[in-house]
Amino acid sequence: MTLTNTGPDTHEVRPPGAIASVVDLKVHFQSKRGVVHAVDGVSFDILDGETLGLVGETGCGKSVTARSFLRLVPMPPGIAVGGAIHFRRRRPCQHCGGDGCELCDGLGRLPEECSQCGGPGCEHCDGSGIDNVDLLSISESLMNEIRGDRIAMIFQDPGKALNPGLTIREQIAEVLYEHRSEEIMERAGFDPEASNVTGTLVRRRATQRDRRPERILMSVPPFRSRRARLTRATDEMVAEALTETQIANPLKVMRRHPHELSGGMKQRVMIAQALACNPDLLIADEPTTALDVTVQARILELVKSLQERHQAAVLYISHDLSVVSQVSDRVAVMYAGRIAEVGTREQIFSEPLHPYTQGLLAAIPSGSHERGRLTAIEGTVPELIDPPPSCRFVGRCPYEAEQCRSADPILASFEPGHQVACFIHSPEPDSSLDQPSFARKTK
Amino acid sequence: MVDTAAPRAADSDPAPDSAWRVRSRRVWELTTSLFSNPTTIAGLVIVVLMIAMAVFAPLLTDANMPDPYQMPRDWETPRAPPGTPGHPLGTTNNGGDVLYGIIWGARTSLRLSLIVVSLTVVIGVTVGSIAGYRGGKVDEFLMRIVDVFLSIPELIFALAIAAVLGPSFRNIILSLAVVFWVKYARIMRAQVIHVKQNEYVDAARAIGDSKLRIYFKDVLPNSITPIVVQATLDMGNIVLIGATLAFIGLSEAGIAEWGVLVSEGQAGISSGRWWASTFPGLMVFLWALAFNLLGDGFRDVLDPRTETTR
Amino acid sequence: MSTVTDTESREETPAETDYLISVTDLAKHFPIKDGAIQRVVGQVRAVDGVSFNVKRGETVGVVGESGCGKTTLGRCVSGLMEPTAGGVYFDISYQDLTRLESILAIPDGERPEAMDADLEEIAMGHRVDRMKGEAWRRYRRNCQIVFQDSFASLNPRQLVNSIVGRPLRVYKEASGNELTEQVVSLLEQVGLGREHLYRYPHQFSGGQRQRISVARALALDPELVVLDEPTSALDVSVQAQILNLLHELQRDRGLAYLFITHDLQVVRHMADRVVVMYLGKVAEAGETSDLFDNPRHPYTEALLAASPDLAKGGEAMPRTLEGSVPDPARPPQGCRFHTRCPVATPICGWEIDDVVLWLEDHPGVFEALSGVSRQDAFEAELSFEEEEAAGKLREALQSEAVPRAMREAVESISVEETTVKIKFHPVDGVELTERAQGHVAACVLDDLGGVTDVS
Amino acid sequence: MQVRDYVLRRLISLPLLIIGTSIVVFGLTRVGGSPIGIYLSHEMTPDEVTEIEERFHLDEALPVQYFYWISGVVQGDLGWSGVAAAPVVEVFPDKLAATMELAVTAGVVAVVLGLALGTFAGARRNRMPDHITRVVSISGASMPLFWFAILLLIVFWVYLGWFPIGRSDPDVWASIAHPTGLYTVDAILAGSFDAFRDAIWHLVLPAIALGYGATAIIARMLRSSLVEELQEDYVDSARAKGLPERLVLRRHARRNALIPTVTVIGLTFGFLLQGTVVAEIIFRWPGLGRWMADSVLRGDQATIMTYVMFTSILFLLVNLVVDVVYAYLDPRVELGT
Repeated sequence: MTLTNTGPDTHEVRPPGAIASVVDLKVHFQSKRGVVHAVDGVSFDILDGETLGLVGETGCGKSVTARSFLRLVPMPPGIAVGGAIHFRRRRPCQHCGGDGCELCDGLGRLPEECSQCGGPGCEHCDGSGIDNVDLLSISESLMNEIRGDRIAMIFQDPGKALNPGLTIREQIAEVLYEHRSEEIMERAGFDPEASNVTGTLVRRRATQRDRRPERILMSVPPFRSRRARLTRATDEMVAEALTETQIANPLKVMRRHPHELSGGMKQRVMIAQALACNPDLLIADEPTTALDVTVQARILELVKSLQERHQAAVLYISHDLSVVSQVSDRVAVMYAGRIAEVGTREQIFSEPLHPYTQGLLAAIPSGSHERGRLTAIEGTVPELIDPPPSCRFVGRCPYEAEQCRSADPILASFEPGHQVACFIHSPEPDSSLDQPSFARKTK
Repeated sequence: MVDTAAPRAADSDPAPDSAWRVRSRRVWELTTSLFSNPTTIAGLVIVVLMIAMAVFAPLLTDANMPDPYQMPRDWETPRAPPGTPGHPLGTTNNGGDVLYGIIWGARTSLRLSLIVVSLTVVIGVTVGSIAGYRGGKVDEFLMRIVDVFLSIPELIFALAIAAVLGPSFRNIILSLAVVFWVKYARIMRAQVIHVKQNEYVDAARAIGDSKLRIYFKDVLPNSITPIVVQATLDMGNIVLIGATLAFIGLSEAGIAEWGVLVSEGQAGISSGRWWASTFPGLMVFLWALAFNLLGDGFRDVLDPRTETTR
Repeated sequence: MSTVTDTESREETPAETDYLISVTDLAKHFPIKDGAIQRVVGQVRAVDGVSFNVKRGETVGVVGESGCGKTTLGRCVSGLMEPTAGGVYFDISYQDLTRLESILAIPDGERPEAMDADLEEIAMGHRVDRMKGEAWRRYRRNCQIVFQDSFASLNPRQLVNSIVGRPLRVYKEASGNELTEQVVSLLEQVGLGREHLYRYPHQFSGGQRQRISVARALALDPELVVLDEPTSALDVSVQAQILNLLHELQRDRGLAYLFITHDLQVVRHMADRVVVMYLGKVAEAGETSDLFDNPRHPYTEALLAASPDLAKGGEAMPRTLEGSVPDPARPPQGCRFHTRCPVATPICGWEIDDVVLWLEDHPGVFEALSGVSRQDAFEAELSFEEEEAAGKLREALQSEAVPRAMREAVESISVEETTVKIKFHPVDGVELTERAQGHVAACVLDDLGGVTDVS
Repeated sequence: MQVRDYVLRRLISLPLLIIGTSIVVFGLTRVGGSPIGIYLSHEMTPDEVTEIEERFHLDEALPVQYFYWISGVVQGDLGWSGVAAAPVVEVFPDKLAATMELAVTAGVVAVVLGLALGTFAGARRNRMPDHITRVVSISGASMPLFWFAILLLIVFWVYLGWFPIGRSDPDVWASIAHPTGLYTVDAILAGSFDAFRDAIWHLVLPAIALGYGATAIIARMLRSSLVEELQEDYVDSARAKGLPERLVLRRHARRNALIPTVTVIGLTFGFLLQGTVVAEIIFRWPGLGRWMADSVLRGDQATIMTYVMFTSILFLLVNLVVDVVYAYLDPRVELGT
């Protein structure tokens, strides 16, 4: 990942940088029966503007990985054991203003300069000169700046992930107030900098920092009209966000409560809410699992088109390989808290290397299989309580060998862009649990 | 996190070879988890002490014959403060020994709560089960009755009943029984309605098992938990309300009952004789508290959500 | 709709089949209660006139999206629900069935006494919701069900041995050690073993629990097992295990399956014949291969297009359906699919509701709508607050703004200041018609031809 | 189902419930035998007795008697209170005012404190505030009111002498008019600070005694439902939007946690009502409760019937209001039976 001599001033076409790199992430859970190694040394990169599919079966730790990005794993019972998630914030490309040019590699955004050195490169940004924060260690306030603005998330069950008590408008307005208050105020024709009473009141409301007395004050003339202007501006923006997701008649939907909408509609609202601030990275955690096929198809279509338009990177988590095969550019296969294999879609689906990946692909039923001849992966997913230093796939693997039981394969590069953690492909075992990060490898 | 809640792979633990062994192990697991909680233990300890006190009352005191439930009167030393020889906790205005009252009061309370709880649970569970399991008109009818009963605040209802039946301890028991079954009927009905929608009930029907057997095998065992919890809590509440009724004066005067003692002592407090009502009242409080703690403990472990690793 | 069964018979000459299950015109409606005194204001037509048969040893798949009534159907077939109309007939001989159909062909009232007697007799002997005594016992033993949620379908307070052994106990098949041995052999047949006898359901993984459910279903050695989304809650690798298991069991015991699922890949893999349901009706039914290779109903086609399939790869994004499934309490006129159909024609049953629906998605006009007074489903007066809105609607209905088919379906439209009079050509429901050997579809188009692009 | 329909339905069932209650109450009192005792005196001749019996229809069949009673009640004839030695109707208003002043004060305090405690604890699960709240709520739930009240008396009246008992100081009472019978309100109307202070002074102890239990119940309920809500997905998605924890808690979790709490608050009202009986006895508070207690001991049926009927009707109404509030609070509520 050669980002060293990258800066807004150079016009050389930049190779796609990783917007986020997960490095040896370890998240465990305290349970009655011991420590569950839910995520146990996971490393991967998400490249600019790509869709990375993260597949795996129930309990493989994919959701935990995803939630770790926004620090949404409840602690306790969760335990952040180690690792880092490097996130490189972006800003609109000042050269093309977001439409995409060769400077920003058609992405419309450029990396922020390093907060320490501001470009030349220092040890803080290990010489790359670009902004780089570790999502696991930054302050809560900085985290809140990133949440919903730079990184947004779509949850599995839109029915549960939307607050049943608030209208759609209220819920989308929230995220705008939180991150786009200036824009709202400008639209409403207020000066965001204004320091007089009205200005302060308006600003505090637009950033939803207003307390009850202020709210009361805002509800009486002359402030009333100002509040109305603010509300109107917000409504506009909410409506726009909804229109983005092809919701007909957004003005009607805005006033609804979640339970009045169909599942597909709810998921659209979730997406609208997630993309309202045009994030650099969108995390989609099984966004279509709760939906019917026909609805799912439309949501997938929507996500894809929006992603192409916004040029945001997407981390698409799913248990369904066929879905992943439709949306993602690259795919990472997870098993029992580890990454089993990473590669481009073609690599994973046409020449899978890891026995587990092969097994998964073979297990999907279709007309072509002879009935009763599905190649199932025997056995069940191992319990992740204090797992022994061996390949996690031991016991279910058809090619199991001695060293698989004694040592732990590491994720090693097999061909360009294709890593696999299996001794068949990387002979010499490395018993240390600590995997060299795939991010470091590409630097 | 749902994602990590991988169910226990059954093969991981050694294969048990008899239902009995599994059941006993299950009971053991529940008990251990129950007493992993300090407050629950505290509750249990108090309960045990109280019951012991009730059971061994005749040994702890020389029973006041012929009727030990009547307070003995020591006319020589009325109004004696705590620490008086022979009266460690002092005496009441008319020479009732507070300690005796407390010990035999425990017996009275145990009697009260056991009778009322067993009665109300049986009635309530039966009515609730019928309503919930049969449904339809029967349900409608029973529930309207329940509604009427619920529309009068517990204590006031009991008060009215006891008033009508006349002041006596037996009538307190009766009135409480009349008031309290409703709660169980309601809980049970809700439970049954919820449980009978489970697919294991459908599966049993698909096998062709009889409605009655399905009730006893599938519905009842899976809906009883909250009843157990509620019953535990009520072991406390009933003494609480019973004592209140007695305090108001709905039991015979002069019996060894905590509420009665408190009201007897009440007269003295203006002139500084605090002990006669303080100690018996404290007992009521401890009794109720103990069963509340225990009930909470039960709720935590018996709650199906914590039970199955779903 | 006798078409299906006729074809059955034709393919089954010379030895005409006795059907294990014959569903004739089955309907199950759930009342909607509303208002202060909870009176019934409508019916959710979960299943609304479905017919098909299941032969011994075959697998019939039922596919459809949530709310299409497939689960309700399964519950009716397995005798857990009483149908509102029509019936499920168990183990009915070919003669009886043909007799039954000839009787049912004549509407109630017009039948002669004798026929009603016949009907009664057949019902008592074969109709699931009428059978008594021995007949019922036979049915009950021979029709079992496996549910999707393996947690909810196993009593959490019973041990595996009593769960699996229960059917045997109910029918006094065995007791004591013998019972235990039988349970063990059942467990072994589903890939579990003696070591699992004394465990609680929650100690197993999803796949294992599903195996236990299967074992219980097989305890009485039934002829038919209704599988209601048996693998939907499982991971692919485990799903494969269960599907293989189900197949082996079928092969060894000559079981018949009614396989209910939303997953087309699974059904394609498992079923001999498939019934596609939409909004409580059968959209299409036929031999699996035939139905998948050339679907005759646009809905089937859409489902196929939408269901993600590795074979398709990610390149071609599937063609997708507009709108959402209509309210089953007031299903669309004509073809129930016409509201979402990509190839809808003017004769598909366009109605007033479609206009209202369209209005809702078009701000400006909709807000002005003050009332709709229906003559019938096809004719109504829409009144607006102001004339100009009414005008707008008229224009819209005659412009590109609405689907061509809908536009052409309008018989007459007139505006009197603020009210719009609209009348569509009335249309009856679309019947299933035969397209090929045992392949029926309910669509006005004989051939989807040009529009077909199923990968 | 529409909220309107729901309310309608509840309104329909309300009179039925009231009638049901009245039957229960009437039947109950008659189990204890004829209420004639109150009207009798020793020097009455048998004829006079029968005369009285006829006057009060006590010779009729029970259903008929019920009818007479109910029609009397409807016309505002609640019978004669032996205890107050006056018609029930005449005594009732003042006593009611006294009780309401007490109960409402206690209720308001309980709700405010309870909600505060509950939020505090729920938001800081398994930390100090939570444990404190747990102690408060459990002890509150098992605290015998009659004992707690006496403790308060012993400490604050007998020993410290900070607070008085009774309802007001006679001189202060005489100093102002009492149009409403709510002494605090009267004092404000009369603009007399002393009277107001006096009223409050007398309210403090009974209000604390009465409010403690209710506070406990409310706090406990809000705490547990808040803990539940905080585990919901939408809370995470609110965090994922970058909302500060304050907003996540207030706007999202607590708002939904309040919904079930409202029901409990309604039930708490019954708890307060029955509490007044004991509280009024101990603090010599001249309200309905104390009157009821005396009547119970003296078999004053008219009063008992009136009191029970009245409280249950009040209780029903409050819960009706609560349910309606609930319905409005929770947009997704499907108001079935």
